[in-house]
Amino acid sequence: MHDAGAGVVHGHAHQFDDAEQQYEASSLGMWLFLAQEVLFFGAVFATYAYYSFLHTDAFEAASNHLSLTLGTINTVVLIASSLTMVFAVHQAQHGGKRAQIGWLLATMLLGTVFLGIKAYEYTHKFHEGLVPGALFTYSGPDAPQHQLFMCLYFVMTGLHALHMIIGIGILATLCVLAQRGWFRAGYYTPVEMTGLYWHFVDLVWIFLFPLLYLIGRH
Amino acid sequence: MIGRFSLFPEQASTVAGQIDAIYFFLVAVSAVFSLAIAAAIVVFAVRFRRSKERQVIPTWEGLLSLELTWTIIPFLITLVMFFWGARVFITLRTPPENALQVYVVGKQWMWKVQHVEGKREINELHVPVGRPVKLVMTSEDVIHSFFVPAFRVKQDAVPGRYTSLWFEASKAGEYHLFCAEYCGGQHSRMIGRVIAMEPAEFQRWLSGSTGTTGNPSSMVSAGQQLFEQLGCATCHQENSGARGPNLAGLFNKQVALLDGRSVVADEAYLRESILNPQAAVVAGYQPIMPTFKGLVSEEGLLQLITYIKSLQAADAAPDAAPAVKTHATLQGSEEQG
Amino acid sequence: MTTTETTVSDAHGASGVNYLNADYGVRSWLFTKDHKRIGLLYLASITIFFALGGLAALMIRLDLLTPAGDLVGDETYNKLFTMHGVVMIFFFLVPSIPAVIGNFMLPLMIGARDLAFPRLNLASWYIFNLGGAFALWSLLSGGVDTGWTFYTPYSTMSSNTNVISAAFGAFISGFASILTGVNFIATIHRMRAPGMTWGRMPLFVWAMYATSIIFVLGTPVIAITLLLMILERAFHIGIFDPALGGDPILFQHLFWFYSHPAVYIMILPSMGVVSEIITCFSRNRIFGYSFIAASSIAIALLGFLVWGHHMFVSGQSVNAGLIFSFLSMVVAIPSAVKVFNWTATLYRGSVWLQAPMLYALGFIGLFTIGGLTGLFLATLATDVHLHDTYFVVAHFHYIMVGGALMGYLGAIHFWWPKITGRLYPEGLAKIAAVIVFLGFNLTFFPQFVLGYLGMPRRYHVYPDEFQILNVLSTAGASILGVGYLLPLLYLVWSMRYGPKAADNHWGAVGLEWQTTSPPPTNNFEQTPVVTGEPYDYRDPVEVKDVA
Amino acid sequence: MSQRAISIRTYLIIFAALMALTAVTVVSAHVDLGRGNVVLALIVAFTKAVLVITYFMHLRYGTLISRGVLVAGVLAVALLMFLTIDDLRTRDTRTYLPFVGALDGVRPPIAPVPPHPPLE
Repeated sequence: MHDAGAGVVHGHAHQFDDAEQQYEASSLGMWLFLAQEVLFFGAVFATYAYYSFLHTDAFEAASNHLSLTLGTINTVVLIASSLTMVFAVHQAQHGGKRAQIGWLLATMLLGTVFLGIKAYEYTHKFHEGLVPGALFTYSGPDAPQHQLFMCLYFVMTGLHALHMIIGIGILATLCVLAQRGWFRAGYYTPVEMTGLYWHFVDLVWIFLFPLLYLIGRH
Repeated sequence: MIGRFSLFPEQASTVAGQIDAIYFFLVAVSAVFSLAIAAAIVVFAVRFRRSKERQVIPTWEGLLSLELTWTIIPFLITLVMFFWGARVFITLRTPPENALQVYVVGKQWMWKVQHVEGKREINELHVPVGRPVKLVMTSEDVIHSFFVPAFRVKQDAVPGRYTSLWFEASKAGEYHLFCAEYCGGQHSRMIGRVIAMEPAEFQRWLSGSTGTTGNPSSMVSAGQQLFEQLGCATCHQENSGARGPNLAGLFNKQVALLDGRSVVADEAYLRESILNPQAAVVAGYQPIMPTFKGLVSEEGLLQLITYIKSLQAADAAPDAAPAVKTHATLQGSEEQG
Repeated sequence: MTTTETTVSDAHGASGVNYLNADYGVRSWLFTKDHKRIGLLYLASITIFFALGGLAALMIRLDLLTPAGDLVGDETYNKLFTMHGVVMIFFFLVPSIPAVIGNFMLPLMIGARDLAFPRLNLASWYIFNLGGAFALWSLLSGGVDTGWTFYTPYSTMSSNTNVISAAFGAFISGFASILTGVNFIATIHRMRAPGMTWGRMPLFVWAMYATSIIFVLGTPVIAITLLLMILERAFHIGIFDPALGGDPILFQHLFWFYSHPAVYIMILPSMGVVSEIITCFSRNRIFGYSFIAASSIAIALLGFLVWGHHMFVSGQSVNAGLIFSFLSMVVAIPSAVKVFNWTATLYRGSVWLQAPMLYALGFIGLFTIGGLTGLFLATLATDVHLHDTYFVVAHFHYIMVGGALMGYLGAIHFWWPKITGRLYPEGLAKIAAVIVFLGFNLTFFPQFVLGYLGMPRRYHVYPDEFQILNVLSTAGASILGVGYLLPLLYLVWSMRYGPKAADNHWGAVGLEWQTTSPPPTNNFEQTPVVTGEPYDYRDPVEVKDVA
Repeated sequence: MSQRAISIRTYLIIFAALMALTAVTVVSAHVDLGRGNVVLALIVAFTKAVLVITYFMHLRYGTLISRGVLVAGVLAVALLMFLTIDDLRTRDTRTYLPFVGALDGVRPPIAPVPPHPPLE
């Protein structure tokens, strides 16, 4: 959605009557895309909810495989990246080109930190023999359900990480465009749309964290 | 009956009549509405056909009262369908307590049936007339579906759980048994027969043993009957294109195996090949023979071996090891895609 | 009457510059941002897929001539019906009207110069073809034999055909429809011509809006379902594997949560087309405009509530069965309301039985039968007997082939003068429509009888007593095949040799008929202003007889 | 572009609120409330989500249709979850007996066939 309707750099695309209509259309298009993403992650959450209803105790026990501290740090990192993203959009609104690029880079940095922690967690699971499939060596009680939990863990956090990587890619292109002066006070739609996308990815993690990490702690 | 063309299936179970009644009600409603719509279209198309001189004055573009009528009336009709269907469905899904229990296991492309008294069948189910029968079903691999059109009953056999289905045969006879959930290569061959018998006859069948072990001729005939019943004939045929090695004249012959060994086909080899076919696969054949351990009693094993020993080579067929099959007719289900 | 200030250029499209001759060369087509050209690109892609799926259908019907199925072996038959299912549903029916007629006509009908996101529209076509390439690859390298439903555990643990590339093809083509859905909703909301309130929008636009709701809310769920299935098959992890406590029935829930609304994706556009054709060819205002528009939205929203009626015998609970059966009854009502309103539109009109009208009336007749037989499958007791039999096959073919495909052919014929500026041969088109109608009924009506007799679907070998009805069905299929070949021939012929079409050949009142045929690249010289209501055929527009 | 900028101060307040809610959810996870834990976690997650959507994503000034689209998405997910779990919850043991962790007394009568030991 990052190139939505930005046909002509400073005016508006030929199919729109004015810039306001273009902005409204881009915003609605982005919200539609996010609704579709809600369903995309929603289906995986539904699978998780179904199985946690079927194997409640096993899933709570399996949740203890995950390290709570890393999960909490990641949540803080991601909410902070949402804050820096909001500042970037704020600066774009007010035409502060240098500050805007600075906040965009900060957001990318926090995103990379998040992915780094995630990568560390994955390798840690790999060494513990918790990766589902052939490498699954955990043989405690309810081992099959633990493998099922780990399947869902990797699918959900993997999808989320993939969206993070795409988000960082878009942020990088935004930095380049901002550097070339594409955006000014009157026209900053791509920055705001990327902001919406980034906040959505943060929202997914806000739901992922309690459902995966916190269910077995009591 | 099986094999006779008819436009309507037999009613052979107590619930068949009720389901057919709902079916005819639905057919009647559909016929009325379809014909009414078709007639209206034809009449309007002819009566109001386009003609040069007539000035077209559209008079009305909507009548709320008409819209409400053709919303509420169809809804009431569908409510009748729903409640009637639901009532019969609930009776279909609550097995009576005194039902005769039979276990059914769906396995890729055969139905394995086991009566509580220990009698086992493949692709066949003998049931008494007039007494409810409850099938407790599961599947060893993929989803299958136990479907007897004449009884109007169907239930999926899902791996990893039991599902159950009940019916009460009301008419003696032989009826089709189909697998209704797509389950792979020979989904359409996973069929069989449900034989409803009078209770006395059923008791005799249930307790009757499959031939005495005493005299060999009855052993050979019992063996042959078991050979057919267990489905061995489908693979071990005379023609060269068969999926299983040809058994005629096999006894006491040298057999070349897939792993290079070569053994003499004695009783132990035959017994082992029946119980654990993977242990000694003949060269040039796919290891697809299912194990019959637990499906054939010791007595049945002896009858089968006696029958195989009685098969003479048809003629002086060269006993060289059969050429390796270039094109496996039945794709080996072992290699993963 | 929509009074528009556009001065209809007197050069009737022939010598004037239009979207077809504005630019030449392969680059101008492959990198076009013009919604009209993208519509034609989609037309080309889905025609190829339709031919592929149709070929598979013919092979299946020929093989079923004999109870022993002598034409092809078991595995090949399974691969044939899977290809027929996957190609016809994911690569023809779902995109057919929205991506071809919707892309072309939506901006014209609401007086816009183009869709909201032209580049996304082109990306959608490329993504669709990428998905198609994966599906073709799975076909060429040996085919897939899981059925278009990909049920686990067969698709993940037992089938050794290339399931992954076929499922990945369907996964990618899903994103093409999501982009189309996003594009349509944004365009309808933000880019309507001045004066075109929601109450003055053509009913085809309402249908596109309802379809796009399902595109956006339904397609991601099938994307995830196929992704989970692919992951389970590729890495042998057990998401739906019963041994790990997984549940194959959950796969069915997720699959049908999209796949039932998907059948409404396939039928709603055709309903929109029929509303346009019925009003134009009976010169009459639509009967119950607000009821038809509301019905489209109701079908789209209620369509999400009913998916469980595919699983009455699959181990789903009795309680859930009751809920889904009741909701399935409710969803049938809006469709019935539409059929009654269309029939009422013919009353006191001036019915002109041209080819598009024949397809529209055929649609109403066959869709009525299709809809009513759906009630057999929504009613719990009869569905236990009828599930997974040929009754179901007949039901959904009456909806998809009798309904969606007839609507698609009607749309192609109705807007052909506008799209190409040429006229197709009317006489031949009427003959083809009748052939299609007769061939269709002969193919699928016997299957209702077969279904109640208990012949299961997807059977390569069947008992002898079903042979007569299968032979009838195959005979019908060959007639249907001829019926579909004719339009392909004379429409392609008419592109070059057809007589020139006037701007408003049928004398219709939609905004798309106010501009030239074929329309200029920017659709309108000036944006039209809509003042009247959509189907106002009050004063008779003299209609030139076809030469 | 209609100026709808939200002040920096508001953003910081929202950020602080999100941090606090995260702390709450992590701490409350260690307290055993039985089923209450999941409910509380979801409530907190939803409040955080509402905060992010209204302030960070400017839906506060968004159009009606944008809000409607988001609500439709959430409702569709809720519908999917509700009806699938309702099906699972009401499966009647007479027609559906899961092997895994099912009634321990029921030993599957048809024992899965163990491979026959090779004849010595």
